[in-house]
Amino acid sequence: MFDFYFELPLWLRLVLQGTAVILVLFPLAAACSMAERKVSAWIQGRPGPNRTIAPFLTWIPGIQIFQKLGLFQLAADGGKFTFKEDPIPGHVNKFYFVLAPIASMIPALTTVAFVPFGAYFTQLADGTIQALPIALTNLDVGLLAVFALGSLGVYSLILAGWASNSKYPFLGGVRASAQLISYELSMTLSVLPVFLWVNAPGMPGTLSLFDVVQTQSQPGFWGGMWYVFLMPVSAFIFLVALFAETNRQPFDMPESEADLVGGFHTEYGAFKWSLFFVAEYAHMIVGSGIFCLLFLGGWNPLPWVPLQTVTDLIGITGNPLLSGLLAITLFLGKVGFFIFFFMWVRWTLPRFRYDQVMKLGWQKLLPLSIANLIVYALVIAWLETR
Amino acid sequence: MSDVLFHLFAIFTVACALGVVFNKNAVASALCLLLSLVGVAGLFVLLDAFLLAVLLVLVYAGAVVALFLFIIMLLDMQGGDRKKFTKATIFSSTLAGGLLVTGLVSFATRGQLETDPTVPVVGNTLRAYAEQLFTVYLLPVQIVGFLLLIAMLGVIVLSKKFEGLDDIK
Amino acid sequence: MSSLPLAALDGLFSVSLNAYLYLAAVLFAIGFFGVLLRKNTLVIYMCLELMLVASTVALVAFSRYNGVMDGNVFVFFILTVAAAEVAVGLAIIVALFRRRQTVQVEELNALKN
Amino acid sequence: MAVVTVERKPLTLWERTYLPNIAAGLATTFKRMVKPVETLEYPEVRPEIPKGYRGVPTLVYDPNGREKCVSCQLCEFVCPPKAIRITPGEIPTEDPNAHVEKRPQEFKIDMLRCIYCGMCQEVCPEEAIWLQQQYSMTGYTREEMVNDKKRLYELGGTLPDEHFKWDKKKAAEQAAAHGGAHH
Repeated sequence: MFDFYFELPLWLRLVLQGTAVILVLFPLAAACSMAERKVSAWIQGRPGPNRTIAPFLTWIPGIQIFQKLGLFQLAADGGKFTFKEDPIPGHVNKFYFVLAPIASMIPALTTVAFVPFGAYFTQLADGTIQALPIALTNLDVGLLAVFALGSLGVYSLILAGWASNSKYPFLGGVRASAQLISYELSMTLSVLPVFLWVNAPGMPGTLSLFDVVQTQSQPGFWGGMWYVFLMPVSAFIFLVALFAETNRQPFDMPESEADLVGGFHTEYGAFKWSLFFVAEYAHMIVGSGIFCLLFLGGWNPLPWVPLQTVTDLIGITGNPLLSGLLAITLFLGKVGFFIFFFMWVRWTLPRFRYDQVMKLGWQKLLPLSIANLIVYALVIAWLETR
Repeated sequence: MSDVLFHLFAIFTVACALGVVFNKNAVASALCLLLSLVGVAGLFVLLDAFLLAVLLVLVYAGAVVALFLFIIMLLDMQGGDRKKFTKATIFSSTLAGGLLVTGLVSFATRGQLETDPTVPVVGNTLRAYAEQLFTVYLLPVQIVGFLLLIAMLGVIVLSKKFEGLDDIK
Repeated sequence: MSSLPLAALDGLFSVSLNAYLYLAAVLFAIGFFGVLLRKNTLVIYMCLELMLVASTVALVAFSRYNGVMDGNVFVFFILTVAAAEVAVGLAIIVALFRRRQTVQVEELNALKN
Repeated sequence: MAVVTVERKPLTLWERTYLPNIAAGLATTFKRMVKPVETLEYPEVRPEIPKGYRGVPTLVYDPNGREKCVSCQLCEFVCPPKAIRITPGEIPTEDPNAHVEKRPQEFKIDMLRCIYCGMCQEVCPEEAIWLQQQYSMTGYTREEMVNDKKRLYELGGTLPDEHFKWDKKKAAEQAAAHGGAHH
């Protein structure tokens, strides 16, 4: 059915796949901004944006559902951001001022390349069923690549703060650089136990995110266990660090609407500002995706219930297309829940003060993650020698 | 195609490296360093050292350059060099740099180097690195770990405020 | 490990080792030139980093063309040492700035005469 | 006054992680989210105005259709922001309400100045000016925001009256005139 696709040259296929992922990610990030407004509204007992509708569409029956969900508001916002006047203040460093929002998109969109979205099953010649990843690249060092590229995201914030040539953005930029470096340490250390476990003798030696999911979809009690049950502390540290890395409340120090006006993007408006916004949501999506892959079994529907059990049950294991779609749906569902969780936490926890953020990062999370790593290293070593 | 990519990355890296040296603004220098490192990471990928490329970006581009930028902003320096370069400085440093290039290039060309492009790729897997690091290079690994610890202690001591010391000025 | 070897795109790994060595030499020389030329301590540090990176390029290239791992492993150590060096160096620069309010090497001449 | 020092119980280690409290907070916000919304869809759904609400000041008729205002100008006098302007007028003798003697020829309330204090209602001896339930006044020009007599009566309408003081006065006068003839 799709043979013609595999006959295309490799570079064209790569370009097409990349474009497809970006075309999915961009509206997804935009939809997150509307989800944010709706969830905020519901938590505060309001209906949220529910009025905007394109007048020439009102005749379609049932369109009111989309109106109530604010979908047209989203389109209107997008239109506004695109066509609104975009002034550049006179006191800024123009080149870097324009460069910063563009730079913010680069890590946001490239990290997606390393995230597998799902798996599909194909039957090999000898009759065995093999799972293959649905991803742009399945690098051996996938997770490290995501961390590496994700860590470049801080430059756009620093650059924006510095180029704005104004007090509050500058403070926001400085805070961003310090905060992101601090929490990157705990984040990286927190995933090490997972990879110690995955790379233990007898397991596939790899840093690939796909293989991490595969080790969570084995049969049996230990094989089907999600790592969130096996390593709750790791998952917790990763989650907290993820909040800090994506500048979400309660760690929104670089933005700090309360004390820094708008932090690094105070001087930005219109399209450039919306680029920062989309980049932040893209980071959230990718970060939640990584969390799901590492700790929540990726596209496996339930702990101890791998995807293949479900596909066997409804008889689509042999169908790459349907099994792949099911996997993607399950994965995106989990990611969607995490996006919701981000918003949920936003309206639950009060913001930290800046010194508290630093204290939490260096004096609490970092020792905790090191202790966690040592404990798991010892336990795994003990299990091996037993 | 890898030929073209090599030239692209090489030119990009060298141009950005020149940007580091010649930019008047320290922030612009740091950003050029960042781009230059990304170029080097691209070269590593061409050399099939994916792990090293990723580590270079993670450690250097992600942390070190961010630290540079943080310090530049913390010290809030206006511009880069306050004084103009003297002619003597420019002349002598160009001379020294030129001599170094000549020396290194002649050294690189004179040796009988194995440049067989059909050598199979070895050890771009994590496991290969790990085996090397924890068998042959175990002592260096421990020494480097110790060095990191000392560096951390040194930085903590350095960044403390010393009380009761008079300024040397 | 089946990650995309870029050389496979045209089935030929055609760049010679010397090309990488020239590049490393030029990068190293640029860093050296910068260290000599610039007056700002921070920029001098960046140029030092550039020299270290140039050496890693040479090491990785050697490693690749000789089919051994040692050069690649050395890059690990270089990266670690460079990170430690930057941390200590920047701490020194900050301490220096606190005391002297400048990072220009020409003004840091307390030991002169 | 005796000072009672309350011993604060030290937090346990589990409590000091703040995790139980964070979980409780998440539960609270989630409960809030599944509850129905508390806001009204304003232009379509109007809020229920409670009794005694002090909205826009209006003039009212009594149940017989008589303007209650006798243009005594007390409200104009008491109005703190001086929003009220009254032009008093005589009632011609052939009018059925001639016994009231006066009514306003023009009555203007500048809603750009009105502060909704309700003092006009408080001071009115005739209970003729009422702050009623109308709470949203809009207009495109300054002139539109000045309510004249016609508009004030439109807004006010008729309110029930228990006293009918002027009718009683008229009846008393008539009775007096009648009785005087008898005695």
